Amino acid sequence: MSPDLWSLYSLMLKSRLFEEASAKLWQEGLISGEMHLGTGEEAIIAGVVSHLKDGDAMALDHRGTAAMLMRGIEPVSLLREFLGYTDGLCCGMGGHMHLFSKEHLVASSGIVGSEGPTVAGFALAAQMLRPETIAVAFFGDGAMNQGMLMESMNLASVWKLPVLFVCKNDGWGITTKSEDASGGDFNDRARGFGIPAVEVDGLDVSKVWEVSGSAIENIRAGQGPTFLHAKCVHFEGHFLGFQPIRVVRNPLKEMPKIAVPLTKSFLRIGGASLGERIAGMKSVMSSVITALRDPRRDTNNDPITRVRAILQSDPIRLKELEDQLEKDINNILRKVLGKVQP
Amino acid sequence: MSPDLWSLYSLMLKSRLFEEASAKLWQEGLISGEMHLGTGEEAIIAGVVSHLKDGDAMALDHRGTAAMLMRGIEPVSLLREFLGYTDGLCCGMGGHMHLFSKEHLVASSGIVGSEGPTVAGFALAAQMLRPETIAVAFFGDGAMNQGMLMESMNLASVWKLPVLFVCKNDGWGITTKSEDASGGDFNDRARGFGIPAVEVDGLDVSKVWEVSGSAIENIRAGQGPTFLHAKCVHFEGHFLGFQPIRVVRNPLKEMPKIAVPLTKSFLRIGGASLGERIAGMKSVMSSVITALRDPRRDTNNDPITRVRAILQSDPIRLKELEDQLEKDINNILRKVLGKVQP
Amino acid sequence: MKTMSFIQAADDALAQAMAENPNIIVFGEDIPLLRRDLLVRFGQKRVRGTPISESAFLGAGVAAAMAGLRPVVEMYMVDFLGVCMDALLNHASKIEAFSGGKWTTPVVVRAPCGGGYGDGGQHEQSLWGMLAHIPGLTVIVPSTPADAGGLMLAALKHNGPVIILEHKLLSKTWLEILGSGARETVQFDIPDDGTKGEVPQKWDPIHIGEAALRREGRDVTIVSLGVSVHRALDAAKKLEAEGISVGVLDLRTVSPLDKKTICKEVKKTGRLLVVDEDYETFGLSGELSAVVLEAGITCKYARVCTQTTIPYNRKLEDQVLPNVERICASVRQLMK
Amino acid sequence: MKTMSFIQAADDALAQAMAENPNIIVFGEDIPLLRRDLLVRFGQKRVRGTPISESAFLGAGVAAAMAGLRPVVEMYMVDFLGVCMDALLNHASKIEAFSGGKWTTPVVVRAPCGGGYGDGGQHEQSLWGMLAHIPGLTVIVPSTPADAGGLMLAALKHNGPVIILEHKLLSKTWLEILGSGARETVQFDIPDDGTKGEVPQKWDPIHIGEAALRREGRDVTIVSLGVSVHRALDAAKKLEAEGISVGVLDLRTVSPLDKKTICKEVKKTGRLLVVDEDYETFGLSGELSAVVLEAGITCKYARVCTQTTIPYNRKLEDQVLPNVERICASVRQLMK
Ligand SMILES: Cc1ncc(C[n+]2csc(CCOP(=O)(O)OP(=O)(O)O)c2C)c(N)n1
Ligand SMILES: Cc1ncc(C[n+]2csc(CCOP(=O)(O)OP(=O)(O)O)c2C)c(N)n1
Ligand SMILES: [Mg+2]
Ligand SMILES: [Mg+2]
Repeated sequence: MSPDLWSLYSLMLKSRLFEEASAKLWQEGLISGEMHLGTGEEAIIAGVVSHLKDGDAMALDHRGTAAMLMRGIEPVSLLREFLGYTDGLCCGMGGHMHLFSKEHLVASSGIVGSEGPTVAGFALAAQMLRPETIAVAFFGDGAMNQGMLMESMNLASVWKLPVLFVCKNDGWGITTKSEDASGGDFNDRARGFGIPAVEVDGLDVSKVWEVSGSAIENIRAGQGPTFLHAKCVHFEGHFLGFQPIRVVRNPLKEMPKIAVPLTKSFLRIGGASLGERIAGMKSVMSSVITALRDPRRDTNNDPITRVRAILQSDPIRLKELEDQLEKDINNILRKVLGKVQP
Repeated sequence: MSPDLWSLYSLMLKSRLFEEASAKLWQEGLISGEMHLGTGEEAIIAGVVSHLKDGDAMALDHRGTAAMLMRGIEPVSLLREFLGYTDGLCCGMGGHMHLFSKEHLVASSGIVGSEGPTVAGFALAAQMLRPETIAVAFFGDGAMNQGMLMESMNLASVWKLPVLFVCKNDGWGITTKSEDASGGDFNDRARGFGIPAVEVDGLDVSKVWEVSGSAIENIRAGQGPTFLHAKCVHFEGHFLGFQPIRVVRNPLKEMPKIAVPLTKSFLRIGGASLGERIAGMKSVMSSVITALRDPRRDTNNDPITRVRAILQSDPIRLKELEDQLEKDINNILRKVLGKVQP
Repeated sequence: MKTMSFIQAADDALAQAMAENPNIIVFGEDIPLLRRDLLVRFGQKRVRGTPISESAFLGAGVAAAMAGLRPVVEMYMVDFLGVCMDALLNHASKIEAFSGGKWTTPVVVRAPCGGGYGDGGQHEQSLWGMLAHIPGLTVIVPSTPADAGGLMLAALKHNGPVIILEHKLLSKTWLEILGSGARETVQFDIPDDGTKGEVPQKWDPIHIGEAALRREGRDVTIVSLGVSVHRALDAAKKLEAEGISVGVLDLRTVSPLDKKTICKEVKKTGRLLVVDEDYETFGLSGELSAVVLEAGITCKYARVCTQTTIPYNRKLEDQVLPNVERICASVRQLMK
Repeated sequence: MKTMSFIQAADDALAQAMAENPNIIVFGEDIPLLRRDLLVRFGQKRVRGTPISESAFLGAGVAAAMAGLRPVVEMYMVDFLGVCMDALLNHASKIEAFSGGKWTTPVVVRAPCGGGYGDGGQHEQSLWGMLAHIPGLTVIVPSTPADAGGLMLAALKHNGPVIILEHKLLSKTWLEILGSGARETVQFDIPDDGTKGEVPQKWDPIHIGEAALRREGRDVTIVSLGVSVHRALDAAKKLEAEGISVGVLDLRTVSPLDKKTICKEVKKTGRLLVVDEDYETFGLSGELSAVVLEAGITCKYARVCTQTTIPYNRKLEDQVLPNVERICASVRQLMK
């Protein structure tokens, strides 16, 4: 079987437009708190979620919007939840880090790694109550070091639970590089729990679709969990207003705020040797420079551009689809903002 | 270098005699609570601990007596601690699951897996304050599934901490078989964190000594942690008075206590199908039968017998050593029981 | 009438519920052995052993409850909740609120608690005060076989997370496993009325949040729970001989508290003594004083609780845990 | 006189201590970025980033303290202690007791806490009541820059585990990171006196366990801490216009409590109002009522706390957290 690129693209673009619209509302101060976008990881979500069926469950982390949307949760109620409205998906009680839909068996959490226990519990219920249904967890590379996620991989392995563990590896946990925080190799870790591991290019939605399709088939057949490892890039960095991204976008404004106290502290009497100070200064500077060279600036890393390039062979259909999606999003926005909060 | 079998044997036998003496006191009701012996794992402890030097630290679990003793902690104060005396090692406040010696940098805990964070902290202090010193953690196969231990292996890996992680795998976590609780392979797990793994026969003290010797050398040289995996058998089962062992030792007395309520429940109306009940009954019975066939009954699994067989080539020296150790233990007992608790 | 031991009663009520509701499953470490009687009746799928991975399996219990099962998750001891508190603090207790009331987490967590048998400070805690601090959790501490069964059934019918703490001194099984199984040389101060008692022919749920007045008293009201109820009753008998009339109210449920009954009883006597095996500060004993003060009741107040880490030494341990002597002394002080 | 922001003050005191004591190290997630000013002065060995493995690195902090270092362990938020409570509950707080007083665990745990910026119920908790329930922990909640620095220094000199909870509304850094950094379209109810204030030229430790009377009052004594102190002061000003004289006592340390000062102040007014952003039940507000009752003080009592999981919706959130209106209403009620 080969993927239907049109529907995958449609899912991805809709999610992108929806999240960009949300970002604007956040910027305008209508959405409070931390807001983590999934822009850049749409290929992973779309590739996996399009295999899900009724009765399948999902455990999401702090970056759950794309998966909720692609799973078919009503966009208006989702966005009204972001706005904190009492008729939002969770009556304004959860917000964008705590999105829940009982109907779709989807739960999110702001606690890194808790997708592990949650997906294990969903899968246990699937195993006992709904034969051939499965549970999927989406989480990041940072979560791989949280004990409860590792425990859950082991539990899923010994109980042969129908789980797809999806690690969306963007190489970062906030400002910490994955390689500075994680020893060894994630695929080896999964195998160390007796779980087969598959790695796939997370920017290529066809590949994700194929690989996760066959993994999910095995899982439905009762063969126990699989670990899917997919690399991607988050365009907005960790969350909206992320400092390193701000530095990238407006170095003249942001750098002095960082550099002045840094230099003062560097020069203060008492503390490490000059050599160590210089090494420390270099390391701070190199994170800034890394940020400037950030892969997030490179549109080649955009999974949507990639799949679009293929679909351009049919420009008329493409335009139609894109126009339609834009209209849809505008409609959603109108509905969302039109109604005043009760 | 080859090991000094005489001193290793002496360490092991002293520990065995000491623990057997403690077991008697426990049996007499002089020691309260749960008491976990290390009888059967002496080769692992002796092989590792004899490489330790001043400034090295240890993190122990609920089965810490042997390691404390072999590390040189005063036996009288140790045993007086078991008895809860206020002049015991911890003034009677800790007991045999919570043994601490600041002087020797040794800490124990009754929380399975907490040796991980503890050894990481000890090793961090070693790295920063005491060059070339190391920290060792002893824990069981069951602890391998506790998140904080896994997290700590990763932390030790990325911080290149001087840690030797020693997994004493007796195949059991209380009454749960290791293979029912652990997916994959422990060595692979360690490697998945970027930690080299070495497996060794935990009944063979020479091998343990050799393997841990070269591992510790690497660790002292700043090459980061190593995982040492050694299988062994615990003669008394999980702790003193362990039910499966009681069944083995006195089936006529213990079986009815188990079988009568079991059969009653098996026969009650409402519940699983007959087939499932029979399967359940079989599984319970098979754990009992496993217990009857328990490797713990087989003295071939005794690391002390093994090394003793080699030393028998010099029977006079052997007798002298054994007489001396027996005398030592009797002296300890006299000192311990002679003094009345203040 | 039928009599049962404390754990028999809890397990029997659980079995009754399991026979009625096929979605009830039980899991935890060593459960195939510890609940073998349930295993042979309900099968290996519904009675499961777990790895020593409390965060994973407690969190899985919460999620399984959300997805249609009715899990009873067993902890080896309440002390070990330290490694997996997140599942209760940030998930079980909050998801109903987060989902706007649309999704509940009806999980039952069962954990042995309490001291008095010399296991040391990491294995003898009570911690109900800590758990009850979290809005959204129901916390139950039974003191008799009848309550252990009736409240178990109520927990299994409650549409939210419930934690049942079972005191080890009330359970022969635990004591035999943990300290006395192979020897007859140790003795613990076991309250007979708590370990064995009358139970109904068929279990009915006991209303959650209802305290039980175990003894009427005119001079002092002791509010207590778990094993301490029995200590309080013993003390009350002793004090009767001195002419002091002491009432004993057994909370049974820590959260929610039966404020009405508490206030009624304290108002009668004007003297409140809290006897609580949990840590003294920032817990149940404080909350009870707030409850009466909020109700505008003026009373004399004292508490007999555990003030420090529990010592291993048996004598020190008995002094640190609430005991009859400390209770009597406190009552006498209140009478001054 | 010198002025500093809240976090500047805490970091400045920390830097002063680090310059004096080479054994002080700082670690936690993203610390190389969050404490970059310390990093360039004290080097990469002493200012470290960790994996998202709270159990491992908090437990490691406890053990490192035992082995001679003086670790400051940073949690991203106090809410995340749920995944690693064991390190505090069963280790940091107990090892001094277990070792017969021979071995201490002088670790400082630093965690942002508190709500008021719309991050939802898993990221805005206070939890000091839960932490203070554990014997052996010292829990500090500063409300001004001067206290943030002085108490940080005291924590670093204390021979036992100390937890310092820093309210996010008092920290420009946190608010800019978490919600307002890239936009000027949001506004939070930030107490100016808490976010910026006078600090000494050189830091001296502030005695742990000493409350500070922020305002004298004759009619009602408000006992509070953290951001709520500022809410209470605002309320007191408002009530003054109504002719009600309200005193405000800032606890600064939750455990140990400054019982003497609390009792002295409450005795003066005969009315105690606890204003506490932590959960209402089984926590600080209850403990304070027990403290006054134990001292035999008769008083009217009320509390303004957080009663439920904190809602995401900003309006609901502001109603659930203690605010000036609720405080005023409660004071008026007490005056009836
Ligand atoms: C237990 C816990 N620790 C720390 C945090 C703070 N935190 C939120 S997101 C995050 C980084 C997560 O990184 P990753 O899992 O790679 O996901 P990504 O954000 O990169 O998608 C951290 C540390 C948290 N929410 N929960
Ligand atoms: C966190 C935690 N969970 C559960 C327990 C109860 N418990 C004590 S020892 C033990 C089994 C440990 O097995 P293993 O690590 O293999 O060590 P062994 O006893 O076999 O030497 C368990 C489950 C505990 N002490 N701590
Ligand atoms: Mg990431
Ligand atoms: Mg084992």
